[in-house]
Amino acid sequence: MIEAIRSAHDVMLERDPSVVALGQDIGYFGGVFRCTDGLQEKYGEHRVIDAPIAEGGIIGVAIGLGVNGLRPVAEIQFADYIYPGFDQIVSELSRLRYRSAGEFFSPVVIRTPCGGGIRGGQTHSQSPEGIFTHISGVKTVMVSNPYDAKGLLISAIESNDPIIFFEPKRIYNGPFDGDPDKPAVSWASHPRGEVPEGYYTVPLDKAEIVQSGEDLTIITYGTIVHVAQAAAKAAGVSAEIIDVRTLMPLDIETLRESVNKTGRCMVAHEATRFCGYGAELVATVQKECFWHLEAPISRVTGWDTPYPHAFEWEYFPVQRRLVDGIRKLMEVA
Amino acid sequence: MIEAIRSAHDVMLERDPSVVALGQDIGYFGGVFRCTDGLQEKYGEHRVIDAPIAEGGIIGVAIGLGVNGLRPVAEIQFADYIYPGFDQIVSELSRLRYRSAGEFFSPVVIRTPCGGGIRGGQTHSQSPEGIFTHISGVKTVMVSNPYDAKGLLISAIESNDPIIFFEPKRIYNGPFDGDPDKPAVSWASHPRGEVPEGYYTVPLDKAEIVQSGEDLTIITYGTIVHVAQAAAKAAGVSAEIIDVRTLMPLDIETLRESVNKTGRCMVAHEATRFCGYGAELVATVQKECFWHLEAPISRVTGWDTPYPHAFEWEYFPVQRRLVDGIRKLMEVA
Amino acid sequence: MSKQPYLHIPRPTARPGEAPDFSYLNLSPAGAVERPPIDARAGEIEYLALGLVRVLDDDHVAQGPWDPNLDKDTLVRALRLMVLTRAYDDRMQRMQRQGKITFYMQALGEEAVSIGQGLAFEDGDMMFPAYRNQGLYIMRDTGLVEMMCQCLSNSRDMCKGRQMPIFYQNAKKNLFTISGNLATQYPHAVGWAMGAAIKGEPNIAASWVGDGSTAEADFHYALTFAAVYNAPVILNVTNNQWAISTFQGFAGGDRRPFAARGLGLGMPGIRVDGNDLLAVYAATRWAADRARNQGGPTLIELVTYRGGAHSTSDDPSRYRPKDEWSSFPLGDPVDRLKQHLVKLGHWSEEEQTSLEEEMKATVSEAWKEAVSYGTLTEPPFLDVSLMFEDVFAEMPDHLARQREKLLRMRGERS
Amino acid sequence: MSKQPYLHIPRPTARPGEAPDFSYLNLSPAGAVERPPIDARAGEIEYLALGLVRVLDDDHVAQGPWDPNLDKDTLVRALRLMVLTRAYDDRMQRMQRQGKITFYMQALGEEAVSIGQGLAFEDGDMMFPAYRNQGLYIMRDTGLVEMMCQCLSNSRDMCKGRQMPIFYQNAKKNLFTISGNLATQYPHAVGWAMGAAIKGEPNIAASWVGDGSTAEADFHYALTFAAVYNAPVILNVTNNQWAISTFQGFAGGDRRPFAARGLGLGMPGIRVDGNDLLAVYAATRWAADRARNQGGPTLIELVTYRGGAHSTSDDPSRYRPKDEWSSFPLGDPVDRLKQHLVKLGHWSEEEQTSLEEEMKATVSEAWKEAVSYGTLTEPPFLDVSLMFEDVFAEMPDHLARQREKLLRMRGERS
Ligand SMILES: Cc1ncc(C[n+]2csc(CCOP(=O)(O)OP(=O)(O)O)c2C)c(N)n1
Ligand SMILES: Cc1ncc(C[n+]2csc(CCOP(=O)(O)OP(=O)(O)O)c2C)c(N)n1
Ligand SMILES: [Mg+2]
Ligand SMILES: [Mg+2]
Repeated sequence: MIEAIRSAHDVMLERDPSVVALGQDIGYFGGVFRCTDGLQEKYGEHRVIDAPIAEGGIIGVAIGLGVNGLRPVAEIQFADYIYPGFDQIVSELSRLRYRSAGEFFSPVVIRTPCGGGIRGGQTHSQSPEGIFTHISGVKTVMVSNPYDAKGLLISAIESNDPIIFFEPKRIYNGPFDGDPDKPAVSWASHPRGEVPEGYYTVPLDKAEIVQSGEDLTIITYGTIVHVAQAAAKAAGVSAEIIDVRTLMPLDIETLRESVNKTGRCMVAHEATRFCGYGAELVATVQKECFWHLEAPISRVTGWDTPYPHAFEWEYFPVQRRLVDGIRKLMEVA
Repeated sequence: MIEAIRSAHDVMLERDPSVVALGQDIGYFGGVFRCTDGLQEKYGEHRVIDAPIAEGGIIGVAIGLGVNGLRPVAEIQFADYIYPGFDQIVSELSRLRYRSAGEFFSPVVIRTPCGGGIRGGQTHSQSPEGIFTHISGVKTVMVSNPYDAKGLLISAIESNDPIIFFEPKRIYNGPFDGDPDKPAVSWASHPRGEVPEGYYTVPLDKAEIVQSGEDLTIITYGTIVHVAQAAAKAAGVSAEIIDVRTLMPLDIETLRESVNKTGRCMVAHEATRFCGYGAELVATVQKECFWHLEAPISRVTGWDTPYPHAFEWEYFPVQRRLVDGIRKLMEVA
Repeated sequence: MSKQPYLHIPRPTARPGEAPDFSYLNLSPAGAVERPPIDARAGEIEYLALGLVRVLDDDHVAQGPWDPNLDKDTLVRALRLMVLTRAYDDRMQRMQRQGKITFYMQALGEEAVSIGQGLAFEDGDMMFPAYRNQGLYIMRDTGLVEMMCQCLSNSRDMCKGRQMPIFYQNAKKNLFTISGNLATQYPHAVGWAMGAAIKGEPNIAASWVGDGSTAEADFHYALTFAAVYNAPVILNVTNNQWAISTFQGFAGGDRRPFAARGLGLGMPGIRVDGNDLLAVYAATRWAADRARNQGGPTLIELVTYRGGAHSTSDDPSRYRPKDEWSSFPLGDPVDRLKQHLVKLGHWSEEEQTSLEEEMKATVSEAWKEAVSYGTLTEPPFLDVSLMFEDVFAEMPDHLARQREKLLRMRGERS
Repeated sequence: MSKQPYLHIPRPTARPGEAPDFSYLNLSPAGAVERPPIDARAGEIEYLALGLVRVLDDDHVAQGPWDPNLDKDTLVRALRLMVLTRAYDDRMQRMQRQGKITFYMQALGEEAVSIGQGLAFEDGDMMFPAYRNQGLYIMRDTGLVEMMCQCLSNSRDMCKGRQMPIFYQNAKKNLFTISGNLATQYPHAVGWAMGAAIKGEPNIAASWVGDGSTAEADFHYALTFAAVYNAPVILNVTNNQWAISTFQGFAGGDRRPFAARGLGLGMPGIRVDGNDLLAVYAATRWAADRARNQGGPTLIELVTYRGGAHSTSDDPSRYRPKDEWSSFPLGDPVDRLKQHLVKLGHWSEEEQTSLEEEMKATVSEAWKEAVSYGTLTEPPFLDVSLMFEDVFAEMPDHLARQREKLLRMRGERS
């Protein structure tokens, strides 16, 4: 997925001279996850810019670059470090167009690696998407595979709306089925692991039905897409699995159709549960599909604690927890 | 309610020499909403401290004061200005106890006026509670009347957990029934408008059944508690109205019992809808009360836009919108 | 260990009932501060941050190397703009008192900041103002009617009802949208300036914050990024001595001038008599020329005084002497420029009186027109469905549905 | 308008394959910088921020007014602590490479910062360290075994498995819990110091950040609050020239020393040879004495070099010359103190060798004990229900339910 993200930058830096990337260590070094490797050399230090360690400054300055006609792609090194930039995101980036009645806007994309599963402890593992999806004026995306990552990032860079773009770092190098005891696999054999070379886009307002099924619907995104697939298989059910992809705005139609069909719904994510993004999914689905629901919608998520280093796999919604959740959901008469 | 809040400070500054208050304009001036009026004169400028205009600094420094054994009560002048302090709240205040296995903690209370209805426009009207309720390690409170405000604030100051304490500024001077055309009323005639003089507490983990009823349950908090009461009356239904008060941790029992009894549930708040606190209420209630629900749980909230100055009363969940919501909910066969 | 530990709490020199005391202000006489070449090295011109650049002396005569030698037309234009700004403020303040608008903030006593600095920029330079820079919008011909309509949130409001009064914008004239959140515009200006440099365009950016707002993170971010990338930007601190009820000492202003805040980053600072239009213009012009010649950023502190209340929600008599302004040693910027023009023989008291009348009339006329486009309580009103627009470039489904719902409830859709 | 607009991008003096070049470092000879009295006015001692306080000269002899005249025992103790820190780092780095711990960060080359400064404080002074201050934990007797157990997240982990390796704490010894978020501890230190002053207690606080971290908001907040309230706090910047792959110029360090950052707020700064234990001690002691006598805050910049990789996740050969450290003009702090002791006749190469052996053995022993309490993969493990504790003072119902759920699923509850 790293190569897909790098390629999206490459394509857009090439196509559009107004695209600039900025962030800590992204220039000469190519990024701590190497998502911008070689791009400063290729496009120059005015297009791929190393930034001071000041997330609020990076976002504030990116807004100014955007107001001046550029298309900034800002990297926040870890999603856990996006909070110093929170005020600029909420009070400025998300509000410029509205408060100026369209006279001003700034098409900033903020990319940031999120999620756990790499023994990063509580300050390198967070999934704060649910904080951003509540903010009016900013779109939020979380990717689950290389093909989407590239296509969605290109769409995001081309969009005139500000976008928070989450990249689950656990699946940078390959999908993860939620069983930490299995050896890591690469993207090579995944159907969406292959990334076309040039320009293509994936739309910013469509969820993806990853697999269709009849017994229940699993609504998820990011790393857990892969866990859900493995869990459904292990549980031996015919699950319809939906990768939300763009969390805000939400593609309600796809959810509604699926749950109306299956009558059962499980929502799964890695973030903490209370007031997490899953709460909105549940609230929306119960409203849209109430008369078709055969069981309460259930949530399988991270616990409502920080992400502990030692208990990473007890915290993470591992395959076993999803299997458990699926079984319980199917048991409801 | 201002006097109640002032009194809570007064009682605690008097009782406990480790209590200190800090914030912009709270000292000599007594606060822009006068919640600390006269307290610097009474307790000295080392107990009631005027602070620089730096919300992140105020919270960061309050954490340090707390680590040194003091009990800081920090005022953020408007909830809309809490975001520069977001990183210190999320990454430090909420995490100190956990990450140090209890060796360190800081019992900071952050008080802040929230909500609209005073023509404050988008930067003096926000209700960001749903952002904080998602953060593990911090408790979130929103008050709806003077009695609770004083009792909950005293509990918050005495608590060893960090607490975000929201005060809906629209009801600082009197309850508001959600009809902007009616003249303002004072707290004098409200059953909870009277505040005992000395020390008392209201527990930090209990919702309050504001009125009991049979037809439906309205779960709400803050200003909308009053709007809901008026709306239920106007709609001519027997509504059970629950004031959540402490949003995190949530008193699930009270909600469960009520909705299991009434079979219908409406959630109402002023904040934007998508991923707002109401989503969690819906998700929780649908899970706990699924087999008793006779209709989908509905939400009446602020729209998913910033709070516009001109359309304040079109944005605010006014009485009429709640009446409408109640009727629709009761119509479901 | 000898002294007892003790927390220092800054205290203003005078509180209500006490005699005003501005002895803390370090004043240089007019003409006393040297004017270096624009390519002087930052390390050599630190004195600019510590002294006080002044041109007009006590007799209203221009003195010394910073005298910009402005011609009569420019000086009269500046005076007219300052008087207009004051007349506008006066009217709007009264309209708020009468309940016609919900809120207002005057720039009373600080008019030379926006007008003097505004005159020093090129049209293509991008301004990121604070809320007390209405003078910039006035001088860049935003139109009084347009500005009033914004304050009225009426059918012609440039913000389509979305902002409180005074949060103007004017993209055509390179005036950014004002934010209610203090200091957030500072890094935007730096980013904009970096963008101009990246594109190789000659325009520079400027931004303003108040003394109190320098404590915010965005002040630090802006200075850091500006210094690191040598961005062509002018960062201004309008030090009007007060931040609501707290005096400038609560932002650290009683130890060192705000102009010195960038010195530790190698960013030059200039401390200017903010009520001396000539000095304000000259310092800004110097910094603009420097920025346009790869000289990078400058921090300018404009020493002035907030003559009025913080806003219409404020009552300054609670925290400062009522007569503080009249004792302010740098006087009133309008009066000082007028006196200078009189001294030069370009102006008379009569002309001043008729100018004030003229501006009052202009404002009155504009007000009449503005209210004809409605107020918050009188039609014509803005279309309520505007509430849902401009959240995004295109309206997503959920907002369209919410709009439908609201309109249906209001009976405007079936 | 003459020069072409151009955005300046800071560049280090050397990249991989190029010859190291430290000509940018402004060095004073040992003994050259004056030592003012601790009650000197901030404005009079700005030179301290611009020069470089050094005691040990090129011949390893102590020179000038900053010589703290430490006795032999103290010097040997300092040397032992530095050698121990290095031995600890070396072992832990290798244990990470062998997969025993998940992550590690060395302080290689920077040992004099923690040890030299740590020696200058009183036990009651509160430390708010950054992640490269393991030396502070070592010198305040946290215990190597305890520290290793933290890194191992094992059954005896002081953090109960909640933090990555190296994020120690030690409340009993007044060492705050280290954060993964850069610079957040800075305002905590200021708040703690304010608290001490409010309570009238004589203790002071100290905190550390790296050069790169000075760009964060918390750096600004801390300096502002410290200056406004004259808080008894020492704020330290460990300038090890690099912040992961970006050199200190990306934090504005190539224009002005970091020690100068507070000058604009009236806060004294001292720039110190961070590899000269005597200078580090002396400057810190001066600032501590000043703080304890109502002199308020001091910003200390410790000029040093990050001898190793940023962390075990980093590969510095990608962005800086491999031999940069060996060309660093301020040398190696361990070697310099050793040479000084040898010069004084207090020490010999043989003693050094045996000290190094001894420390290596001490560390080995500690490691053996530490792993006996388990590792991430070998029992004994921490009880998984600890995951739900300490989120709050008392466990709320929802966490108790989540704990039940997890335990039930793991078959540990029925
Ligand atoms: C982030 C933020 N914090 C607090 C406020 C509330 N507030 C509005 S104006 C003001 C005082 C600002 O003082 P100063 O910067 O000196 O500007 P002045 O009003 O004197 O022009 C405060 C605290 C705000 N608008 N934004
Ligand atoms: C808020 C935040 N942003 C980014 C990071 C990622 N990060 C960890 S260390 C580091 C470099 C810090 O450099 P410096 O402050 O010079 O300290 P040093 O590592 O050199 O000791 C970065 C960017 C972080 N931990 N926290
Ligand atoms: Mg001010
Ligand atoms: Mg460093």
